[in-house]
Amino acid sequence: MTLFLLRRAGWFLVTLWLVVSVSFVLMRAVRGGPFSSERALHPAVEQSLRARYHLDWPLWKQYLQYVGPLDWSAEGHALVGGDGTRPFGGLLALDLGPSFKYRDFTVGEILAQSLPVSAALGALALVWALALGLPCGILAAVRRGTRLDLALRLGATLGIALPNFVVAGLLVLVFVFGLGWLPPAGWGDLQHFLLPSFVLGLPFAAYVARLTRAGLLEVLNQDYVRTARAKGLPPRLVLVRHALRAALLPVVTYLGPATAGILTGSLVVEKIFAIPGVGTHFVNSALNRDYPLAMGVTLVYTVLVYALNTLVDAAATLLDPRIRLEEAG
Amino acid sequence: MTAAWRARLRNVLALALLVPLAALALALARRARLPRAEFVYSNGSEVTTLDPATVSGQAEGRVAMALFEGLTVKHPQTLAPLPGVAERWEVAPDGLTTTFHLRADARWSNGERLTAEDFLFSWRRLLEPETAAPFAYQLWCVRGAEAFGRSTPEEREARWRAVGLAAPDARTLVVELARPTAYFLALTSFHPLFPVHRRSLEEAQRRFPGRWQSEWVRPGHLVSNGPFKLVERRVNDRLRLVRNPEYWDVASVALRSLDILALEHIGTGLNLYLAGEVDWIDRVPAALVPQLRRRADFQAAPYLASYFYRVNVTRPPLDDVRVRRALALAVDRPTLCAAILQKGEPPSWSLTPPGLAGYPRPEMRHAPQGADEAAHAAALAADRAEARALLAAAGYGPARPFPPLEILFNTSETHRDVAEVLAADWSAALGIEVKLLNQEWKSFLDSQTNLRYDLSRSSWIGDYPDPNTFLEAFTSRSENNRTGWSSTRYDALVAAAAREVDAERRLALLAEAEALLLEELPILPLFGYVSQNLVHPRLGGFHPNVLDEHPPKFWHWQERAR
Amino acid sequence: MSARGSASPARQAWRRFRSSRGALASLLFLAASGLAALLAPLLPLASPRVLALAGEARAPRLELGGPHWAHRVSIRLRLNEPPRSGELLARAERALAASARELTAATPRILRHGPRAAPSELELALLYRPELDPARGADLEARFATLLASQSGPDGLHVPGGGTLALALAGVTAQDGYGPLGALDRALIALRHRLFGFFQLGPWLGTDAKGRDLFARCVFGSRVSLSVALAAALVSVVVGVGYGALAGYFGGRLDAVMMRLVDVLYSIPFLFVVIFVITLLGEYRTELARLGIGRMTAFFVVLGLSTWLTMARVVRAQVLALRQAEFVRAARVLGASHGFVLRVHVLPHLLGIVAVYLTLTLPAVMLYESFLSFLGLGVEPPQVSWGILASDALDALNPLSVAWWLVLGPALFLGATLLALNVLGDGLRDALDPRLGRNG
Amino acid sequence: MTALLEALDLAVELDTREGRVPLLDGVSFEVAAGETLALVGESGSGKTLTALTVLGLVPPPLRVRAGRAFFRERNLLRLPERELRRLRGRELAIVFQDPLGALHPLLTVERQLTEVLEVHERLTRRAARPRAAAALEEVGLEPERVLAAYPHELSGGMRQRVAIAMALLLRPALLFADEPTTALDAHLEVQVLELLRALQRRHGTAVVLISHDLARVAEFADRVQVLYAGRTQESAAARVLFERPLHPYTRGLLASTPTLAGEPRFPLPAIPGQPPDPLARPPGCAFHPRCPLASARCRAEVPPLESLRAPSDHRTACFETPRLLLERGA
Repeated sequence: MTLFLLRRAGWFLVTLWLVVSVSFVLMRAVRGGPFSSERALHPAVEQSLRARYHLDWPLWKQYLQYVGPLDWSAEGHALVGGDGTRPFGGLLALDLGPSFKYRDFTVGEILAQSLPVSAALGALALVWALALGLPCGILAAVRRGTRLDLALRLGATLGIALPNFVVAGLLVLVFVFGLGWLPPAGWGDLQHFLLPSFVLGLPFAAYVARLTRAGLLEVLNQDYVRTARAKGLPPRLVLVRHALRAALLPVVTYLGPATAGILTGSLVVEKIFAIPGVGTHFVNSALNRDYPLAMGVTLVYTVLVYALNTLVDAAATLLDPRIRLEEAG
Repeated sequence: MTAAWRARLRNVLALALLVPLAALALALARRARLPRAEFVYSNGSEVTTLDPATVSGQAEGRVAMALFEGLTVKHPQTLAPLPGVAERWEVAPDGLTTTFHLRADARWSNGERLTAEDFLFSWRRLLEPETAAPFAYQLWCVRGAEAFGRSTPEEREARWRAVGLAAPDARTLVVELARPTAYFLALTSFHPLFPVHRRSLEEAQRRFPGRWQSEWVRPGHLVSNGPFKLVERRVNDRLRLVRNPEYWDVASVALRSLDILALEHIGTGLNLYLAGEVDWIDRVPAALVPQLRRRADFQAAPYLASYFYRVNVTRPPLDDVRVRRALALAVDRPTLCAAILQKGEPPSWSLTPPGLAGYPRPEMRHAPQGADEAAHAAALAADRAEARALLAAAGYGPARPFPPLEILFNTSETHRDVAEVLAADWSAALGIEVKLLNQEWKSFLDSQTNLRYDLSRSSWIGDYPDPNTFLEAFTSRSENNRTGWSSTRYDALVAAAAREVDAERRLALLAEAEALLLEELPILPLFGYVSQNLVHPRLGGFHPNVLDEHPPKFWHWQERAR
Repeated sequence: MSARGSASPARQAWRRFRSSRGALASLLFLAASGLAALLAPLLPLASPRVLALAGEARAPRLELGGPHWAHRVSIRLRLNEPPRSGELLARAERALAASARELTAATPRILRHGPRAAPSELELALLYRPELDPARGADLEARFATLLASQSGPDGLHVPGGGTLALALAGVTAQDGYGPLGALDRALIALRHRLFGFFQLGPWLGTDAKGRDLFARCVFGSRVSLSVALAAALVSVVVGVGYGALAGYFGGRLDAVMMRLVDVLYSIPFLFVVIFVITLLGEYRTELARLGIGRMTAFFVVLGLSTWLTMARVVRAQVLALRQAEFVRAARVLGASHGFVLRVHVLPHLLGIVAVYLTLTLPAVMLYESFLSFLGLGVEPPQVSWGILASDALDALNPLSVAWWLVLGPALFLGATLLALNVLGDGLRDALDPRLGRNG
Repeated sequence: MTALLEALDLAVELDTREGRVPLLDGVSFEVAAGETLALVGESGSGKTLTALTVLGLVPPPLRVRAGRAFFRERNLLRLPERELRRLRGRELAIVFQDPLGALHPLLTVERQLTEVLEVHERLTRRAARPRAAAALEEVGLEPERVLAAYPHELSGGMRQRVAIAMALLLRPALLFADEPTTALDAHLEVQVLELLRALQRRHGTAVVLISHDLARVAEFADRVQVLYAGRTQESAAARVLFERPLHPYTRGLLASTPTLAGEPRFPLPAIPGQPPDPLARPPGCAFHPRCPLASARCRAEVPPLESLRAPSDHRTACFETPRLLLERGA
């Protein structure tokens, strides 16, 4: 197991470096700068703003400044002509830099505040996805071919088909203004999270249902399930311990990368329910050309996707001993 | 790995993933629960910064008005200057020197006294290039200020001594203007001229050289002098303010606590308002205006801003003034305002909005509108006939069809609606094929600034109720021109007005400049903005006004609705 | 085991596919909606673009419809007094039609406006043609007026066959319902005119706040949404399968590097790529237009680029498994080249997986397009897509005035298409991948 | 010796769009305690299905149309599922053909063994472990190594031994062995069959040995019953069947099996043609298209299964049997 983790860590660093470099160049290649606004800044003002964030430096120097560990500015490391008051900085010194748009916050602070909210929303969405997806998938498989199976599959498809902002709109109408049970937006306690986490989790629930049904159908036809029944085991035990365990492998492999998506929230749900999650920053940092924040959220996403994929591969070997770690790499 | 251990690990893994995250959610949710503030309003998207000197948006301005207070405060209804930090002030007969007398009990939120020295420091900081304040040019009316604003660090001190600002003693501030500026007094209640607390700023710069901007405005560090002070802040969520006990006029501040929400989605803002969770929203979904207009709590008032299309005069066929005039005439403004905008926006044939005191507002030459429906239709038909004639005169017709045009606009429902209506107007009236190009905000600004467009949606909000704030934007050297149009005569007229002492002569000069602009038409005027506030009926001290500025100091709950 | 002669795998797959009614029905539905999208101008729908600024969105009404098709040039004649007899009116109409044909070389359709018995106005309606459009400088009104004057006396038009009709020219107006069109669409509109004249279906799905018919916008929207899906699917199959097969087949170091590249691409902030490509294309739209690459096609490619990653990863896993299969090793032993083995042995096996994942990526692409439209980065007005319709509908869902029908259209079309895709996917998987369905 | 299990006229069919397809058409058999009955037939003859029908494990879309199966005077086919389930594993057991497929790939051998004890005898896992170890030793496996292993970590032979241990764990009265050695190499095959016989002798278990290899079965079975296209063609004591096969199909099978005894026959005679497709089963005696003695009657009527006068337990379903007996001068 340790060799597997070491190798994955090695590849992870390479991937991270590639992501940072490609994103860094890509962001600056896009038209429009971080400080343009409807009321255009006086050229001198814009110049001093760009100087403050070193945007007037050559690209390579900006890149080295961002990645670190040496700080290339006037107060930077003596090695590179700074006065040494602040020798180190950048990614390698765990300094994600200031946000250009929200100047009162550093990227670190923004992430520290918004990630837990998105994670919380994502966790509840995941709970919805499993609580809704698994039973529907199992029921549809066990009752294969009946009207219930068709209804569940129809529901699963609609769950995937409708854009989440349409679903959000409808649910707000029903539960907020119709029944008045839930608040329309904002966040503070559980009842604020119920609707948004459901809307966020719905498409994932639909996918889980579809994968569970397909997986279960295939497993129920296997010989070892027939052996289990031949051993006189009660049907519930046959379903849970024998059938489900084998059927859940594809679901776990799907949930790995999907969880990264859920945890980083979705812009739409956070925008409609006014939840200060990190999803909003994924899009707005791009639209605002807020390079450090955009890099910050991208790194978070990369780390999350990689960690979860590794977790899923490890889980796969736990779930299915036949899969050896090397092959799963 | 023995099987038993593997099984235990598996269960731990499953729990490891879900349960702590769900627990985190609940813990976070409970910790974040703040008791509802006495007054909650939506301020649109998150503010760029709380530093009053370096911001430019309306949302940022509103936050600054709650946290800081300038020498004067605007009257909530008439916008006339009321005493703020300054108890009283005198303007010398030559109109160049103004002396402000600060009140004795003017204090910072940490109890320290507020002195004239604070204003000198703050205004100097505003002018210094390193601060990169977008509104620094507002103070260039002070003697020597512009030269100081362009000084290199070496010339800094020498140039500062030449600036017409002085603090003879702790409670007196003397301002000498380079030229008489009628609107200077109004500027003193505008957020770039608010004082900032020197010691906490410099301490932050010393302790956190890298990120002092974020440290000194942090809740707990920020020292302010306005009716409210900052208690809690969460990015993209809310600013929690409470009444500032050290404020000199704290007695007349009715609200104990104030929540300013960062709500990006207009629909969500409306939902929260209708559910009673938010007491004021300043934007409503365009499609719902017909229903909202009938409500008592909906206030639509003329706003010091106008909506127009910029024309790229460097690109044929738009370099021909006849073509520009034809395009301007062919638009059915009354229907646009009535059917699409529906908030009572006044159709407009000029750059400056109506209602500027003493200003003979010129209009673009067009058929008189008349009162009723039929008169409108007749005037429109006449304008369109003239427009078709102009195009013919410019050489376009069946033999030489008019080339397709493109309207550039940034992502918003209203801009798209207006663009679609205009495209339909020009196609129906002049047979011009019009394509629409929607770009997201930054690309839109970049295309506009670099003249990569035919026609571009645009608008201009006045900083103070005076035509100059609109007209100076279209002088040749202004970076806000962005049409490629320049006219020496226009520049001369605007410069002359700036120098003119007599108020009436000054406004006449500005009117002549605007008339010239409306003859050359580098912009196609469309309609005047209307502020659209949905405010809780029982809120007092909140009045519609042309600047849509509502100093929070005067807000209070009344028993019965307004 | 069965003795009825073994059918080729393809025919067996088709027989299995045909046997599942759901899959067959969805295939037919998708083919039909594809055809409807292609032939949209032929259907008697309203114009998706023409604005009728009523300021209020109107609910659906299941009326059959009427001669309201806006895409026409109309010569309007006001009747100063009711015609003495129906027969006289008919003869007058024939005469007017003849003179209109003389001027425009097209036979107008005659529409009566006002009460049945005594119409107050006659309209000679012609299919819209730019050269007849007064706004583009056409002088049809003047020429018709002179011709009319030559056939009229003081008390009105001298109707051939006796009698006079007091009428006056009320003007010529033109309405272009579709904007610039390709040759195919123009031909379709001409055919529609011959088939249905100016008939147009009623507002079955209601209208939006700008008076545009939602049923028409949904059908025309399907052009964009379906082509977005197809283009993206094409890209994700060609690039994804190729890339995945290569990585899986050769394995080892090459596979590791290729898969790491996929990991990197997974994490690149894709929105920057979208903005970058869209603004880049905005830059060179004139040059691109000359090459026929409209902004839309490039938009398709961008969306396609967003989907091939998953496809590559899935295909790689499948090929990795197949590589160990005996028949592949046997083929290699018999001296088959890599290309041959890939093409003959490996790729056919991928059909099942590719089909399933296609039916998963297509909905994802359509939803991504609606997400981009929600952000305003999507389709360019006056083009329309289901995504734009859905995001417009969002503001209609509020407590004040629930214009629920704005949601109905996109939800119906999007839902039905995605449902069909999913059912088709299941059917394809069972048919193409018998191993899965062996003892279903 | 009263029969432990007496199955009468078992009939199973498959509903397809083309109509009902009989896969098992009235098969009867009986087996006494401690006795080994061999059910022999080519694939598709319905031999596995017979076992599954008795155990109530017939998978949809197959459907049990008729028949009775008395086990200790109780008709298993009428028994409610809950009670039938209590018998499975405790009184009735089965070992399948493909050892890898039959064992759960994700559960350890210990888990798959102990769960039988947990369910049927309410034992905790720790209490059941020694019994499981003993069962493995009984089939010649070392418990320490095998208990913690996963099926894919064992060889084919070992896996089948685990399956047998699992089946016999609760000392069932009757064991169905569905082609237990087909997937194994020849030498392993003999070992497993001998293991089965030894266990049978030690515990007096009745065994129904299902196989397609008549010769292989001969040594291990007390009585043999030959199935073809879902019907019994011939059944008799093993010795009798091999010495005096009467039904042409049985004789064909025996002739086509290489034996060490007697001179080698080249080429080995094979029964012409293919076993019938259940969807298109020939009328009358299903074997008639491949039967050298087929007469018009064989083609029309289904020959009933009739006992000979002596020995009375020798039955054949063939119109030509009397003529054959005459020739032999019985």
